[in-house]
Amino acid sequence: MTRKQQRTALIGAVFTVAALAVGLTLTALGRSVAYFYSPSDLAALAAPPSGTIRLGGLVEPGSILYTDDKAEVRFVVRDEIASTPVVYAGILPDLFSEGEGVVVEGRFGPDGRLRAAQVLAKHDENYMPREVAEALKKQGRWKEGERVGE
Amino acid sequence: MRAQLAVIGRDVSLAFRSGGGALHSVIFFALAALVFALAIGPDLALLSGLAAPILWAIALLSALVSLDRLFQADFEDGSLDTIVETADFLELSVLAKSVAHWLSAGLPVVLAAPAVALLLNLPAEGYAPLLLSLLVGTPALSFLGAIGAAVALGLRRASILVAILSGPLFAPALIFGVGAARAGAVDSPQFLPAILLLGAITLFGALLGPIAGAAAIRLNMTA
Amino acid sequence: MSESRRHNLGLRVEGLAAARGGRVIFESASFVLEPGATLLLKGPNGAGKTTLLRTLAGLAPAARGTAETYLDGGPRLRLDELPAPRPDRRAASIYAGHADGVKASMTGVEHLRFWARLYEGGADRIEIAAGAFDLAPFVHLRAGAMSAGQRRRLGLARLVISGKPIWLLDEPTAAMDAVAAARLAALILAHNAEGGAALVATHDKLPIEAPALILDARPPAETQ
Amino acid sequence: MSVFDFANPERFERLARPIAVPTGALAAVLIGAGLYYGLFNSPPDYKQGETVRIMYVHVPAAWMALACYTALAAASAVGFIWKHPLADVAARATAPIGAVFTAVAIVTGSLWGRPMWGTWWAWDARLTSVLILFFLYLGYMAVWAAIEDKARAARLAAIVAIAGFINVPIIKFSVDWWNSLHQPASVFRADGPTIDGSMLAPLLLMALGYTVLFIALLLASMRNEIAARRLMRLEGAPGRPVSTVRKE
Repeated sequence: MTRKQQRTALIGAVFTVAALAVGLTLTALGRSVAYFYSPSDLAALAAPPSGTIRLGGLVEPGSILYTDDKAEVRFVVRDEIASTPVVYAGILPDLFSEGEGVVVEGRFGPDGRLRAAQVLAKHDENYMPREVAEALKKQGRWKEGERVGE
Repeated sequence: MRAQLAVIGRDVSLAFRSGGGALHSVIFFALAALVFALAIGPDLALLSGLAAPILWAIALLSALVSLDRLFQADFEDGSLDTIVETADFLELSVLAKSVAHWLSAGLPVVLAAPAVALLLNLPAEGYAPLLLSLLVGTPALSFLGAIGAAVALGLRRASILVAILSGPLFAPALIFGVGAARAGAVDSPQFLPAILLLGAITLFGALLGPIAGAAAIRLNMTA
Repeated sequence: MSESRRHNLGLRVEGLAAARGGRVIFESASFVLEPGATLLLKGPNGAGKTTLLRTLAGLAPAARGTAETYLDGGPRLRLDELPAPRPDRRAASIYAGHADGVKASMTGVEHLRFWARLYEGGADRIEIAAGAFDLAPFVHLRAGAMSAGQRRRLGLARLVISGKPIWLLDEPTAAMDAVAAARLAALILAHNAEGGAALVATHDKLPIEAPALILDARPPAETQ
Repeated sequence: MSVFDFANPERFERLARPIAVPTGALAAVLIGAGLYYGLFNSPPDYKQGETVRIMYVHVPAAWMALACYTALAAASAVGFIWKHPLADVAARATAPIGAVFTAVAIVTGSLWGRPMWGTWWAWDARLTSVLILFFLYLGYMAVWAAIEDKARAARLAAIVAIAGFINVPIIKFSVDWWNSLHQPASVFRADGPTIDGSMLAPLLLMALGYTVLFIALLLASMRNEIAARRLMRLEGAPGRPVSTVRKE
């Protein structure tokens, strides 16, 4: 082979490898699911995963229950399809409330409840003054939790 | 291509004889596992849950500790001149050096991984996905590590610079490697996409590493 | 063009300048290294002998100027049309520097075989190389067990194995005794007889009569 | 060509000197105004309350962190391909500024995360990729620091910057895989900003202030570097060759 042919072959090889890498990426993306579990992901599994997992979703309104001594809190994280019960002993972040997004890290107890080691509040990308939020609510244009937990 | 195969043959043969790097990589790998196990303490359940990530992290570290010698040894004894002047495309020779590095530092670690995994109490169902992820992902470390090794060529404090430069580039392989190893252990649907992406990273590294590495070596060959 | 000649490639250098660390080492170097000729490269330490040799070998970049190989009496061909390995500078020349280019844990034989594969198709020349440098007494030792002079002879054996027409040698006689230096001189002359060219940086230890290329260091007063 | 061609840097100096001080002053005014509106004269968020004010420092710093790395890689590419000395100087000067913006984004983000998310730090996609970006800056600066010969350092650092830049989307993508605690973009999005005008105005004011500050710092740093190199040139006289070549 002349040098010119060698160079052409090499460039061809580079493009083939690059195309292969892109192909693998696209195939993987076609199959990928979000890397933390949603309640419906968990419901689809045969058995709850054994190690520490992350669960993301919305706090189901009306599900927050404190134990009498306030040492523990129980709540349910849900999405459109399924829900997962969570128990947590610790300080909750300011933004934690009913209908809001949360990310919970922990492992499943024998009772099928996720025992959270950490509860993180996920806040949405909407920023506005209080008056604007109230005005929107009044006008019925309020989109509670719509983008949260996507 | 024959020149590149000759380089691979020489490097691998050098690594597996006494005083070569292959054994050192495996010893370092086992020692690093010991350090993690001692630091975590006697909680076997905790260790078992962390086994796959620890194995990936120490595989990455053992690749890193041998990377600073990748071109440095040849640079010091003058054989890098010989390799450069016989290379029609220096990129191919850098690729060959990376392949040799993986065969002599990466592959032995992958082969030692099951034994070390035993010490870390990896659950039985975790072995196959862990080994597959190491096999697919560790070549990316040798490819991308060639960039730092080539840039730091000839410097006195080369090893620390190689680590600083390689760390960020290794992050994706580590993330998907651990992801695949963990997902495979619980039969999660995440396994396949993670391992495919890991393969994509290795292929991408096989392009970027030699191109950037060869550019850096050309600059550093100036006496 | 004589039939007996293996090589007929020369090196034409025009207006070559090289810089290192932001300092110009030399500039406007112009000379021709003809096929079958030897040029000695002389000058004090730091004058840039190594820089010149490495620049010619294609191992270091030139700041300005050109260094081209030419075919003696042959047609001028475009480089990218020639079969590989291409006869441009790097493919046509072999550089042997201060370091021997040998690995302490490899034996002499392993080195010769490695170079034969590296330089593609030089396997038949292993015997010739071993004879030329009288490697037989120590060729089965690891390089780490050889003396400095033996390692140097082993390292230079790749000149013969490579079959390259242009030899660029940087202090090849370092660590050599008088016998070995005489052997090397004879080998260079034999290379010349085959049409090969050599540019040799040396401090008069090489018993060879040849024209010299001188690198003069400027006196300090003149550098400002 | 490894010897610096000083024609361009001299023209740069003539252009940069008169605008250096005004740019610095403009940056101070813009950032001062942005901080005043952001911290004292804008409404608290309906949900986050007063804590939202960290946004005015944090978000533009994060933008600058990315913008500076893009500028760094672009200048490196110009310096590497066309061997333009001014591009090398610009790339080198950009790195520490970008690193500081990145550090500001990380620290203020951490301060914001504590009350809002309930943690100082989470190994979440956005946070991790910005931290890696910070290490890319440090690696780039380490190459400059480690290599004595500045012409070679420029080219090697450029290789590091470009390789890092090609990797940035991959790093970003890989950490996205972890899924994000961090909220999605509020300003740069297809369906328009999801941030109220009364908060967007000070945010953009701060962003403009940071950009002008970047330019002011860049000019100052580049002028310093060029002056230092000119001094070195006077001392070392690299323009004259060490040796002459003659044939006997």
